[in-house]
Amino acid sequence: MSEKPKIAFYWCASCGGCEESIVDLAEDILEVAKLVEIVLWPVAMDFKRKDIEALADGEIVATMINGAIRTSEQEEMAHLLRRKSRVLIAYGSCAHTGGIPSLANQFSRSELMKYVYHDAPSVDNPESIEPVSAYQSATLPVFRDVVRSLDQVVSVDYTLPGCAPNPALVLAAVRALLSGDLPPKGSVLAPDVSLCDACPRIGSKPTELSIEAFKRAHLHPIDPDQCLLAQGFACLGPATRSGCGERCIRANMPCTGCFGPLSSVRDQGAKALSALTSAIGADSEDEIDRALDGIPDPVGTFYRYGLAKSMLRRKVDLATTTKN
Amino acid sequence: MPNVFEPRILAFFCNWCTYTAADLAGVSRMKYAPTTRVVRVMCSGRVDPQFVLSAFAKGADGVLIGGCHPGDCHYLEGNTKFLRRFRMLKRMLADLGIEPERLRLEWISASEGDRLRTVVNEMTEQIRALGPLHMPAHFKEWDTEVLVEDLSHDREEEVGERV
Amino acid sequence: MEHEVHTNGKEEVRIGFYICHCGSNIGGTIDVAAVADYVRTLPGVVVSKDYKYMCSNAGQDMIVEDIEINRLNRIVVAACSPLLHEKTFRSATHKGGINPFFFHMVNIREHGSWVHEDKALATEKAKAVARGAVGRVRFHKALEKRKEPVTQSVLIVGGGIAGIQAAQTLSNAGKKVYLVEREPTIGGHMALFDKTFPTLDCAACILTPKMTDIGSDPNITLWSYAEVVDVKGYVGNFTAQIRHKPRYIKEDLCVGCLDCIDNCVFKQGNTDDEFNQSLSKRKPVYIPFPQAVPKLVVIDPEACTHLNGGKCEQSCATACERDAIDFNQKESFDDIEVGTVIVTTGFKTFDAARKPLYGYGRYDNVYTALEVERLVTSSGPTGGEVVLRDGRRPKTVAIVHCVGSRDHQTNRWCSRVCCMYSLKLAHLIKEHTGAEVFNFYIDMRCAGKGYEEFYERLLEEGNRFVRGRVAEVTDVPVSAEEEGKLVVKVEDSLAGFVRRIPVDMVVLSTGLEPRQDASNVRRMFNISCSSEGFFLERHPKLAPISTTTDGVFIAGCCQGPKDIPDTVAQAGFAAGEAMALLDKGFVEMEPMTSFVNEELCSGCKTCIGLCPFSAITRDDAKEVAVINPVLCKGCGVCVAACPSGAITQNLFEDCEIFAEIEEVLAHA
Amino acid sequence: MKYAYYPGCSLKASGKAFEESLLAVCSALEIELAELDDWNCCGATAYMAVDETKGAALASRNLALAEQTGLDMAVPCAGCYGVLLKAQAMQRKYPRLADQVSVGLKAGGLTYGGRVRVKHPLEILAMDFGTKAFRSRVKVPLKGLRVACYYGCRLVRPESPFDDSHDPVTMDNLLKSVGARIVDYTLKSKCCGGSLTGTIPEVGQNLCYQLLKEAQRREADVVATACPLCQFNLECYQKDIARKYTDLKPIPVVYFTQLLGASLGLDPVALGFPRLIVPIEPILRERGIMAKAGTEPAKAGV
Repeated sequence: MSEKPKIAFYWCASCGGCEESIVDLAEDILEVAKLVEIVLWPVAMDFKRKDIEALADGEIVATMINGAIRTSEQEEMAHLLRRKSRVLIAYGSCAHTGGIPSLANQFSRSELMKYVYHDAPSVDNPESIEPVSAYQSATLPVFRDVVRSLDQVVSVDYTLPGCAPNPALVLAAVRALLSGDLPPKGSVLAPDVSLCDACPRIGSKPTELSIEAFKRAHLHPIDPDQCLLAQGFACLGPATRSGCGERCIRANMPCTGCFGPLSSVRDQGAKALSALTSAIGADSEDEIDRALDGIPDPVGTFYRYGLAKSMLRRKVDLATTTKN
Repeated sequence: MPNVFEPRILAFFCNWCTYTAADLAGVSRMKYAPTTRVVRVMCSGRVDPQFVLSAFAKGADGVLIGGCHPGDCHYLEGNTKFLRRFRMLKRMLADLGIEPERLRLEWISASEGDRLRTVVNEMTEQIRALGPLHMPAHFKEWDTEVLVEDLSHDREEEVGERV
Repeated sequence: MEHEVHTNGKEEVRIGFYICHCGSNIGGTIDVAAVADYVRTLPGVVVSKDYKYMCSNAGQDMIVEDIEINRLNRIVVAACSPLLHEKTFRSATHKGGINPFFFHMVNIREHGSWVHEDKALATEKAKAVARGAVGRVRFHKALEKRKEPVTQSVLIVGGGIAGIQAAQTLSNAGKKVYLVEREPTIGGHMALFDKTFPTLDCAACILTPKMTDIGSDPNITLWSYAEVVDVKGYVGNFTAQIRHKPRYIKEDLCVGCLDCIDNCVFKQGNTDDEFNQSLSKRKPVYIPFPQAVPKLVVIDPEACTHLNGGKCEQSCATACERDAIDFNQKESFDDIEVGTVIVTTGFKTFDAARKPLYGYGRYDNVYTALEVERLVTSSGPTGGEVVLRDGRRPKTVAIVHCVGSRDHQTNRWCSRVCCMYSLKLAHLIKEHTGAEVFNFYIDMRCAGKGYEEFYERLLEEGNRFVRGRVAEVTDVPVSAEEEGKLVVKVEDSLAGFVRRIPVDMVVLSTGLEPRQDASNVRRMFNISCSSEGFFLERHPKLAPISTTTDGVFIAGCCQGPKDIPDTVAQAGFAAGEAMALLDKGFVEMEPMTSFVNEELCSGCKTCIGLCPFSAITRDDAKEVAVINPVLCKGCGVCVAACPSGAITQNLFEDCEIFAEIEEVLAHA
Repeated sequence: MKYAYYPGCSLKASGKAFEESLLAVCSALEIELAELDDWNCCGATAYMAVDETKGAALASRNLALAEQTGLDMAVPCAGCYGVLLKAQAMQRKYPRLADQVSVGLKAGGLTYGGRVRVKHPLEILAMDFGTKAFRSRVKVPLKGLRVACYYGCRLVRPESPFDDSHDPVTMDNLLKSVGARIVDYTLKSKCCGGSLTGTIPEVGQNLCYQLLKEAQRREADVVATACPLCQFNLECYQKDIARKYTDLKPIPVVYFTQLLGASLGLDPVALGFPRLIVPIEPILRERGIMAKAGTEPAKAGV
């Protein structure tokens, strides 16, 4: 019997949404399942690390890893799967550019620990207990100082962008994988053109855009037909790859940039910032500043999914723990 | 050489005003700190925030952008367009821990060689007081924590400029 | 020596690097050999040399030869400012057989050796910027300069002696000229003068024939009482809009008979006569002076009863046999196309009231030099009689030099003409009145042909010269002889004591300043001003009439104070440059325009509204942005803003700039 | 409106009428002048001439004290005003001197950040309060009173932040707005002789004579001053001067604040009128601004 190609799924620092997106393939998943042998899928199946270690190098045809890399365990698994896989796919925004978890690159480890174990309003920790990486014979993965995208830890062959990737793109990617009809290595498996290309509202975008003041989407009513930028909402569509199916736009919300930058852009946040602010309808410093007040958290706005892969990667002056 | 920290300031000067002002400072033999490295652009409006981030990421301790005074832009209002980006960029960089003194925008007209000298000297002193930013060292330091096993694994294909 | 093959992903890159000593200008501060040694180690560099004078023929030939011998395909020269010699080395690169844009220039003189004292640090800086250039030039692409035809006409803005001279020169060569003058007549300040220094020839005798010629020259379209309100385009292809102020006279019907003026209901003048520096009155319908060109009357809407809505029998209109008077005239506009522009907008004189200690405006008998010019002119308000406002003839006159010039409280510059015109006025006043004339000066600056001799003549004529800046002019007497006089208080710096000299009349030799609206003019023509506000020449010595905008030239006092001979020479020079452009017939456009990569463009429209020249439109069929290369001026605003990285600017491509940033900083 | 008030030595001695009238006017206008705690002599002209650094430090101590209040500084004495501005300008221009001054201040537990705005009451009343607002408070217009406005040399030289240094007009405008007639007085910013009146009287008193003579020639009823030393010189030496220059007639020399106070209808005693050597009441009565003798002054509201 001809062996079915082995594939693996793994998750790192992620929310589980990417796993959901695989399930979202619905009945198509059965077609895939028939054709392949899944050797690892922690969310759904009970294979262990030792099962993977037992495989020969390169034995897995393709592995999709979602989630950012935050812990030593995630690094180890990334390395292991890289070694065992012929094709490694960064699946979803977190693996692609760091995703929401990489916004934590604005804080030091101790700040994070302090908040999560002591200061958060929901915490009840009267004895002020914090996790330790080793206790007696037990060890825990090391929590790193820096959140990374997958390709900052191992080399990645392809990327499926999105938070989460949309099922059509996933299916297309799997089919390409199985047929061997693959684009050049390093490709992002989504159109290399910005979201405006497919945006249903592009017709209503004025050519002389003049943003008097940025508005925050939860504070103002949103016209469901008009270009969101024209309404003053910081829509990152112009600076974001398309292929998502314009889901946010169709749900009357501005694009927040989860599909990442185009191939010719090196820093999505900087480009988005440049495109959006150049069109501010003010010339004096004070007026410009007033217009910008509608973006109170520029890092969270322009690097919502991409701080790890931004040029600066992380807040500069944070403490690091050089010894782990 | 005495052990003084010499800041490295990457400067983007517009061709018509600030670059010419720097030429004038030269012709007038005005002396100022040898800390700037000038990248000539036609207009401050050409300065992409990516350039600024790249400069910091590649090791600049400060970034100075020089353009024409408002209303004097050779291209009407390229300087204003950069000003808009600059105001946001400055806020964003502050959130990322880069001190405001490290990023400066100055309107320096072609006749203001003296102003150029003052600005460069002032900025040099301010950054000298702050100390080096040295992002490449930060990156290196951050990455000491990562597992390096297998990092060389088929790296060949990945490196190389994306042109 | 063998080199590693270095590519930019497309071709093998072979870079030649040259560093110039510029005599000791660079070599005295920067260790050029060390820089050359350093650059030689950089990837892709095949040749790295230093040379005494790169811009010399030998230096350029070296590049040409090396390109051939070493199959160089990229050239970097570290020398002076690219604004000075980029063209030189581009053409050397081209001469070597490769595209001229495979060249990049590094400025280590103006930005290096001339501004830094620490030799080691200056050398390190030179290495860094050289490395940046080597890094960037790898990505340079072959570019072509686009040729555009030059419209065969010239716009001259300002009809003073500079504009007149330039217009005549161009017309003599058969060029079409539009001469636009704001005032009703051409002639400018020179028309106000009686005599000119040092020859004392009559200003009107040498100027008015030229004015008349202009008025009748078929090559010259003279528009007086008109202003340029808008200028668009670029060298060779400017469009300008001219606004004609209503004269309330049909210009084609008026023959300048002046019957209307004689028949105006006002028998005497009712308005200050600007031409006579308000020393006399004129009527609402007037001609600035008898030799005005064009010889057309003007009706002043402020002063005219009818135009102010009052009741008037309009006797002027009745008197005009040709029915030339048209009270309903409105302003009108002309749009013209020209290949080049010469700006000759002149100067204004310093407002003497800004020096309150000299009492102008407070004491009747304190005059400005221009007022006295009118007093000594036979066609002036007093028929050439130098008399005080009360009709008395002054017995003693003080001429105060440097009013508003060489003064840190007002203008720091020397106005260059005041010493000489003060001498002229001293001579004329003495000649007309026999008065004792005192000149109060800081230095006598009489540099010019025949100028010093004129000064000597004045000394011989018995004029008094007191060296010292006048402290004040006062009417407060401290002795009987000062009663009823103006007292000039001055420290006589030759005699070494403070003097009080009572006089009947004080003449303030006011300096020259940029016109109030110089900055509007500057913006309209996209040229620069130096710090004091005069228009900035491209190079103080080698390009004194060129500006930072190609095809826009400047001449006369708008560029800086100067006398008539210098103005005329400069105007001729500007005309020559304009003519050279016209006769060449085409201009080569810098290729640093931007273009859209249609594959990457999503048609998001971000760039369209940002373009200041409306060069970007959206192709709605393809749903992409399109840049019109003719309209694009290459600022790069759209490139920086394009969120898709879909726009590229030639010579300033992202990859080039990123490489420059990275490499400049890679040198520790 | 509130200011940190630095009176300086003169206003506590020979210039008492200046302080009295200034405080009276300000209190009537609800302008609060909070006197600085523990102020010291500004150093006057003498100290700067002897040792600039120490002179600047001495003056800067007052600036440092004022800076602590966060208020603008009100400085009525033209001498102090000039010295404080000079101390500021020198520190701006010469960083080394600024360093030395700050070392000195530090020894006294003080710092000066260069942020204080030093203002003369002329500027405060004419610009901050406003000439227009002042006019609306006038109860007794100084109709017909011919005033020679004399600024002296220290107030507006070498550079004034609020007026022209050769042809100042702030006082002219202020007094014009309360109804006075301002005579053309071109000597308005000439020197009164300063301390020369006492040290070399033949020079100093001659300067005073010229100023007074010109005021007389212009038919001024009164000379208004803005500096305690000017007022002192022009008033106290009048008898001496008149002995030498017999054509000089007595003329009242007052502080501009005294005239402003009169226009607000304030009590002449509160305005320091009794301190004047050449009384002003006669001319005020003659011009009908003050009630004729016999009427009780306070009630007449001047």
